[in-house]
Parts: sequence; structure tokens; C-alpha cells
Amino acid sequence: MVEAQKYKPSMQLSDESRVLPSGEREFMLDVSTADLEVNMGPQHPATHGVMRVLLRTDGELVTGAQPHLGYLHRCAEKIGENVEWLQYLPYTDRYDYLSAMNNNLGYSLAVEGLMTGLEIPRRATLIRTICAELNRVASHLIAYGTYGLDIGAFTPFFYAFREREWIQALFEKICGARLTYSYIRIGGVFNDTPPGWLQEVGHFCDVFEDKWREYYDLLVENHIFVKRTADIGVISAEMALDFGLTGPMLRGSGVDFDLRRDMPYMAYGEISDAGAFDIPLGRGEKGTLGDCWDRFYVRVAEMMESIKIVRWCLDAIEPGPVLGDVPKVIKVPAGEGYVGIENPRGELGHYVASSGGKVALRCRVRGPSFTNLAVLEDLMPGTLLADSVAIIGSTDIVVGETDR
Amino acid sequence: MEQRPFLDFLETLGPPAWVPEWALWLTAAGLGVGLITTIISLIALFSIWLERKVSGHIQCRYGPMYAGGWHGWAQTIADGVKLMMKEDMIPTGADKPLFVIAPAIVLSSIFGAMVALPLSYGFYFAQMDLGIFMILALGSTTTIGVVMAGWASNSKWSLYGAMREAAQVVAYEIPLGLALLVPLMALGTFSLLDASHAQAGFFGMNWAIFQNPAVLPAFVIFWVAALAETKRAPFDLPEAESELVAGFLTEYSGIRWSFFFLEEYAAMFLMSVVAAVFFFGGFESPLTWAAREAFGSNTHIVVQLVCFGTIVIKGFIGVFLMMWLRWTLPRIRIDQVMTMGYKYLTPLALACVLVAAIWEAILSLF
Amino acid sequence: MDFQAIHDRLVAIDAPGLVRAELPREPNKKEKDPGRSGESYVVVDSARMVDFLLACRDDERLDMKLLVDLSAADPAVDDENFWVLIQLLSIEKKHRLSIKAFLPKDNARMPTATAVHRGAQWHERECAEMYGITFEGHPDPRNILLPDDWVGHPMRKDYEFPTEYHGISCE
Amino acid sequence: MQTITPTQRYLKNVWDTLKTTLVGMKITGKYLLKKPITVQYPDERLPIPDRYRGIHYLEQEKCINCLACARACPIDCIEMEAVRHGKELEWVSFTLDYQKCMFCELCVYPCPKDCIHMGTEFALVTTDRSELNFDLLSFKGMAREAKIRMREADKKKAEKEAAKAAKAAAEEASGDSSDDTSDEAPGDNSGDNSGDAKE
Repeated sequence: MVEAQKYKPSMQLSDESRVLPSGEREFMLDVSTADLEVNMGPQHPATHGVMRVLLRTDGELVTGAQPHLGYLHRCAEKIGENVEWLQYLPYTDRYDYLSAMNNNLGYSLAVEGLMTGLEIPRRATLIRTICAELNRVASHLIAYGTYGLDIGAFTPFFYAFREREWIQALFEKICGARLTYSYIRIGGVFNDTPPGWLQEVGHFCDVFEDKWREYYDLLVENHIFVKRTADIGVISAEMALDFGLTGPMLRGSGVDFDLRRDMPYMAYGEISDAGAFDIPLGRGEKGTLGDCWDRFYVRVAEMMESIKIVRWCLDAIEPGPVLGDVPKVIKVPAGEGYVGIENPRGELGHYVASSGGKVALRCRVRGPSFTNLAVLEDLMPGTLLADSVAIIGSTDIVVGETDR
Repeated sequence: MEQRPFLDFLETLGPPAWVPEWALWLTAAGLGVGLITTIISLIALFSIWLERKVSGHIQCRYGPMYAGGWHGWAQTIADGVKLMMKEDMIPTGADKPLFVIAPAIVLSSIFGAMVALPLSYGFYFAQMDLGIFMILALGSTTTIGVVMAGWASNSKWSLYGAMREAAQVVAYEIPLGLALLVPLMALGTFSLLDASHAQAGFFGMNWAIFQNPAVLPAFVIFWVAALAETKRAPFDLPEAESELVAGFLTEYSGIRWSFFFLEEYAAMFLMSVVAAVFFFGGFESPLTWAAREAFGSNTHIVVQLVCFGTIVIKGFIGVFLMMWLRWTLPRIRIDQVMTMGYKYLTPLALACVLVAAIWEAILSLF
Repeated sequence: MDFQAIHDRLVAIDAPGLVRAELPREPNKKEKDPGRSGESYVVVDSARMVDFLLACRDDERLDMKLLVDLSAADPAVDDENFWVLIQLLSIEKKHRLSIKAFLPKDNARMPTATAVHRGAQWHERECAEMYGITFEGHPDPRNILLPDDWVGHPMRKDYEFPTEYHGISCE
Repeated sequence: MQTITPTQRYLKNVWDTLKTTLVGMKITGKYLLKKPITVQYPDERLPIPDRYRGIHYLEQEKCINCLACARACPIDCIEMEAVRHGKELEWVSFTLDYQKCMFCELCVYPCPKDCIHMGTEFALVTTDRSELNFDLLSFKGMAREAKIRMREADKKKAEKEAAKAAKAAAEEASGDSSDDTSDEAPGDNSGDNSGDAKE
């Protein structure tokens, strides 16, 4: 009925020879060994939260891996069926807590899709875009820093946090919170920008461009780092599609797809038509196409593209209202719809169904981390223990989102 | 010349005749041990504080600022007191005797290696003709303690760390020794004191690094190997915290854990001093030269103090360089560590030895 | 392609299991019809879902190689059916398709889509534990987010919250 | 692309390692000499922006006890109690449970009198969980007496209702058993009277 799986796992293990990542063969000794099962996590520095990966290892070689999730499950979807539309907004902050603006945006867009006749003011759209892109930069900075940490470099982490701290201070000024913003709301954004805020964002963009060069030299081009990440955890384009990977994971495999350009929402269509930003792709520069380095490179390069988008918005923004005509208690007409937006980690989808009342019928969250993590099981066997850490890091998961 | 500075010192005090000779010997030994322990502790205290400040400032932050007042100078003391007060924990499944002995072995081996370290021309614990062999041999004994600790902890992560340490140290002993051969050839001695003498020369700048073209690459190789020997980043695989939680240290806490820490910093200092002695002139510097010119002898107290200061400063420059590297570089993978040790450093070190030998042979013709 | 074109193509290739297309419609106040806002979707027979997904994936004009999401919904306590919701995406052609299948609550079984899209594996595991839908032929049918010994299917509308878990009160 | 011979790759590896290490050390060394950007927290503090979402403060005299904020709260952490004397409002309590509160600011906007705000205070440090159940009232000296009066008012109301119910029941049926509750209600001083009256 159904044809067999189309792709072969990238590495096949047999007893005679084990293939090491760099293609070197390991000598088999006349020593009988047994595989060792190790629990990486739930508390482990490299799992980026409370996630457990059950590793089966033969010495340093990982022969099997099995992710176990659910330690941070907070029933977000069930809560979505029990609270009012606007009241669910603070919960969206909390699944991918590193890019809360984007989560707010995804949920708001999904609900707005059902509310016919609701018009979003242009200023609100541009402020949303600025916030979402700044948040993407902040999130990728974390990805940059923690990946460095996974590989063993401490200092890039602090440099990344230095700029992220600035972004958070900017968000603190505009909405009063540093991490759980609840700023982008159904119908627009909540507050207009405080005076001088846009200029400060412009200043941040100027400074960030210099700092970005440092990030690049310090880690991305570092030979040790390249050797640690190139040719590791190779995801072919075919495999990426089969697993439903999205975002930098997909683009790292060389698939040219970005929702912001290809299925634009908000003002992205306009910005993309103006040619204001590019989509960085993995090119297999340092190793095989789709390896950890490519994914990491895509994230680092995307930061600069986000800065370009922010600059475009800063030029285009004009005074005006920031919140559409939304009643205090929102009632959404019956209907259902799915809206996917480009989160820093991939496609964040919100499927929202309403029966016409104050409370959702179904509020499904498609977290990119959850889907992206599924690939681990196939990626890990055949790598070294240190590589498995590099692979987990390169998926850039947020456990709050895998478990929701 | 009889080399027993502590005994000589005691005899200059003029002990009463009824004190037997063995008591004098014991007292001298006790003095030596006490002094060496104090020096190591002070070095480690300062190094830990320095590490925190260096890492802090590299990372755009301050590091400790409160304890003690000026830039948190007493932070390490406060930490040490805290570590001593901590509950002494041994995991249930651990091999208790080994678990307890391991930190002691690690620390005592580095203490032993320190014995061969001269502090100045007239002040040393033991004058050894083969001092560098002593340092290399005892310095790598720490591996036994680390493997013991990893095994005794009865934790998988600890075992990984221990195995990595064993593999790493074995791999890097070779380039370390080979790279040291180059300056040894240039200087023509195994003794640390004699090596220093051999680099006196004009203005105190006749350093080994200027004597032979192969010494500079040999130093780079030595330095990389020394980083691996001391388990410093980028070779901190035995305790790679993002991979192995804390490696062989996972189950340790309190004072036992601090022994490992003490050992790490003492080993860093030791390696830096060895590098300073064999590559960068030992006690020799323009200042030493000037002092010697002024006072005319190597054994004058001022010259000795200058020598001591020079070696300590050189040592800490090395320690600082290790820290700088640590806070810059990512960690290497275990197979790359092996590749680097066997495929890169060892052949390159051999090449350096060859070049140095040829150079020396040519020099000896004239 | 927009939704209409996709639907036309689905009809043209005689996609297995295609039942009908649902479009948004204006509310009709006279007939007390609440209307339906949001986006269009196709309704597919759940038993033939795998063939449908395969057709969508392998047809060169549809080219829906990416399964974005697979989830379910429980519309109401007294409703007879679950909804199974699938989102497909085409990377090359840059279009989406929402698929809905109705699955009777008393016999919630459908074939697994894992063989067509490996990415469906975890989504199906989540769906199975949250709604009690059995995906026949699933290679790894364990719980994924809930503990292995969890009783009940929490996302069902008639789910009763436990008062204790392993002796820990949940009140 | 020309192919690289193994020898070239070998030398390139050595060269790249040395070069990128030095580049990295240059960057980190640059920051080593710069002034840190962090601040020494308890001694110096960064300015808190006006919109900061910290611990709430309540303009008590404006509040009309309309419960709009409590309704807007996604986790029901706001509870308020007040006695109404005609137009006068006597407050008993206005508590916000900061164990639950997630500082989403949703309670601020529905307020018709614009009297609840997010403050700039953020330090929530106690040794006791119950202390996190904040009373936002600024003056609560009358609270105890107010509570007694509220009880009395409730009791009276309950009595009235019970009497009314009894009367209605008596009128409707022949008057068999519905008098039980109205007999008990006046004599009961403890507990919630309105609840008793409904029984």
C-alpha cells in the first residue's frame, strides 16, 4: 500500500566496523565490551532544560539515543480551551520563552484570522515586525551563546548575552517585561512605542553590526569550532523534509524556504519585495551540506538579516493608531484556521477553532522544537558522545516548547 | 657542593649539641614540606582569584568584588573556608577507600613534582641533575589519582572523564617530552638550575628561545601539550561540563573537590615555570643581570629575591596565558585530541628535535 | 496555488479518500447559521488518509512534501467524532493545505502516516496519548509527553482531572 | 575548486588553528582591557522603565469594587471584599496572590476607573509563602470592624431572604417542611450565613 521509506539513515552500524564521523575506521580490538546506557538529563548542562536523552554508548561512541520529553509539560493546549481568548495570551509567552514576541504574534494572527472585519493599523504591523525581528535576534543570540557553551567556549555566551540584554532592555521599555512580553495582542499591539524608543532601536542596529563581526570571528570561523561541528549530524534535504523540519534546521540543509518570504504574513511580503533581506542557507562550506555548522551558520547569518528588516521598518514607520477596534471581551466568530509563522526555531503554528464563544474550542500549538527534536533519534547513532551534545545544541530546542 | 639548603639553614642557627642529627633532618624535611605546601596554596589561591578576574573581565563583567574589599581579593579564602565547612559526602555506591585516597594522590604527586622546582639560584628544595624527569614523571602521576577518582565514584560520567584523562595524558606525554628535548639540547642540561645558568649571558637575555631556531615552534608544541597535561581548556575533556556534567569531579564535593582544584592550579603554575625555565631564561632577565652586576654574586640575598620574583612573574604570565586561551577557545573532541597528539604534535615535535640537533651540530663545528 | 486550485487538482487526480472541501461562509442570521470564518480545508476519509497524504506528496503539482502538523480536536462532549487535523506544506510550490478527518469516538482508530512522513511519528504519539486515538501500525506507540502510567486522555473534553498522582494530592 | 593534497590539508589545519586562535585571543584580549558593562547590583541599579510590570499598586479611593480586574485575570489571583454603605465603600481586603500572578498586565486595562496599576517594585522575597498573598489596600485599619458589619449585613439579608422564601413556600404549598432553615438561620452566628440560608 505504502512505499517504503525513501531515505536511508545516514549511518549504518554493523559489528565489523563502526564508522566514525570523519570517515575514519575504528580498530576493533579483541576485547569484549558491553554497551553502557547513560541518562543524559533531565538535569544535564547540554539538554537546554529538563529533557532526558537515553544514550546507549560503546565507549565514547553513541550507538543509540532516545529522547524522553514531558518534564516541562504545562498543559498549554488544555488551558487554551478553558480561558478566554485574550487571557490565553500570557500563556503563549511561556512555551517558547526565548521568543515570546513571536509566540504572541502567532497566536494573535491566528485569532485575527477568525475575526472577520478586524483591521490592524499599519503602525501596529510595523511595530510588530520590529519586535518580532528583535526577538529573533535575541533568540538567535541565545542559540549562538549556548551552542558555544555546548562546544566548550564560554566567552561567546557572555558576549551574546550582552547584546541580548540590550534587546531585553528595549522590550522592557516598550512593554514592561523582559521575557514574557504579552505585548503583541489581538488587534495590534498594546502600547505605542515610548518616545525615543525607535531611535534607540536604530542605535542598537548600528552597534550590533560591529559586534556581529566579532561573534563571527570568535566562534563561527574558529578552527576548533569548525572541526567540532562540520560533518557532524548531517541532515540531508530529503531527510529534513521527511521529518517536517522547519526554520534554520531546514535551511541549514540547503532548502530555500522561509515563511517570511514565501508565504508572507504582516508586512513581510512588502519587505521581501523591496529586497530588504535575504534568506541565508547552508551551503556545506566547511563540510557536508546540512551539518551542525551549516545550521549554526544559518542562525548567525539570520541575525544580520533581521537587523536589515528592522531598519526597513524603522524607515517606513509613521505615527498612527496601534490597536484595532477590539472589544474588551473578545468574542470570536465560529470557525477554524491554522496560521504558521516563522519563529526563530521554525514554523510556529497555531490552529485555533472557535464555536463562537468567549472560549476557544481547540487551541493547538505546533511547536517547531517538538518536531525538530524528532530527528535526534536518527541523527545520534554513530556519533561520539561529544558530537551528540553538538547535535542537540544545533537543533536549538527550547524545552518549554517541546513539552508546551 | 652538598645540596641541602634547609639543613644548612638549620645549622647556621646553631642548634645545641644534644639535638640528634636525625631530628635536624626531620625538621629540615618538615620545613621543606611546610614551605612547599604554603607556596602551592598561595599560588593556587592567587591563581583562582586571577582566573575569576581574568574570565570576568574577558566576559565584560567584574568577577568577585566584595569579599576582602579591594576587587574581592579574599574571595578564594572565603570559598576555601566554605569548602572546608561543607558536609563530607561519599556516594553510597562509591568505592570508599579509593574515593578518599584519590584526591590525596593527585595532590601529593603535584607536591612531589614541585620539589624539583628551584626558587632561586641559592634556594631550592633539592638540586637534581634530572629535575625535569622528576617533574614530568611525578606530574603525570596525577592521572592515576584521576582515574581512581573516576572509577571509585561509581558514576558513568566520572568513568568517562577518567578514561578520557588517561587517554589524553598518555597521548600528550610524548610531544611534551619531545618538545622539551629541543631546549634541553640547546642548553645541554636536564637540571633546572643549570638550565637557568646556561641562559645567563648578555643582559640576562640569552634565553633558549633565542639560541636555536627550533625552540620557538617547540615551545608552541610544549605549550599545547602542557595544556592537555593540566586538563585546561581547550583540553578540559575529563571534566567537560557540557558533555560529562563534571567528569571525574561529578561526585566530589567539599574539601576533596578543592584538592582537585588545587592540583589543577598548581599544575598550571608548574608547567608555566617549566616553560619559563627551559624556554624563557629561568631566573634570567635584564633585572637579574643588573642585580648580579651590582652585587657581584648569585647568592647575594637581593639577587636571590630578584630571581625568585622573576620566576614567579614568568610563571604567572604563563598561567595568565593559559587562562586567556581557556576563555577564548572551544573544547576539542576526544578523537581530535588523539589526532592532534599523535598526528600533529608528535611529528612536528620530532621535526623540531631534528632541526635543533642539526643546528647544534653545525654550531659545534665552529 | 490557492485553495481552489489545490482542490481542483485533488479532484483531477482522484485523490483517494477526498470527501469534500469546506470553505468559509458568511453567517446567515435568518437560518440561525453561525457561519464559518477562517480558512478553507478539505475533509478526508480517515481510513484512507495515508493514501491521500501519499497522493499529495507524490503528485508533482501538489508536491506537499512537508507534514507541518498532525493533531486532533475534541469539539464537544456530546459530539460523536474527533477531528484529526493535518497541515501540509509544499516547499517548492509554496502553498498549504489543511486536512480534516472525522474519527468516531467509540472507535478512534486510523492508519499511521509515519510511513509517508516520518515527522508524523511524534505528532501521532502526542495525539494518541492526549485523545486516545490509536494509530495502527505506528512503530513506537509509547506515551511521549505524559508518564507511561497516566490514566485517561487529558485533551478530551470529558476528561476528569485526577485528584491524586502516586499519592501526591493534585487539589 | 582545486583539490587539496593531504600535505596541504595538514599544513592548512595547523595554520588555521593557530590563526583563528590568535584572532579569538585578540577579541577576548580587547575586552579584557575594557571596562565591564555589568553593574554591581545591590549598590548600583539600572533605571527601571515607567512601563515596568512589577508589583501592583491600587488607588483605593478610586476603586469601585467592580471585579473587572478579577474577571480579566487568567489565573484568578485577585480577590476583593468590600462593604457598601450607600455610595460609601468600606474595604475589607483586596488581595493579590503573587505565588500565582504572572505579571501579564491584563488586569490593568479593563479597569473602568483606571485605579490598578503595575508598579516598579519587583523584589518579592519572603521566608513564608503566605506573605506572598499581598493585600494591596493602603489603609486597612477598619478592616476588622468592616468585616463584622459585612457579616451582619449579610445575616440580615439572609434572614430577609429566608423569610421571603418561607413566605413564598407557605403561600405556594400547604407549608410542610420549608420552615426548618428559617428557624435555624437567625440563631447561627458562625460561618457563612448566606450559604446556610440557601440550604
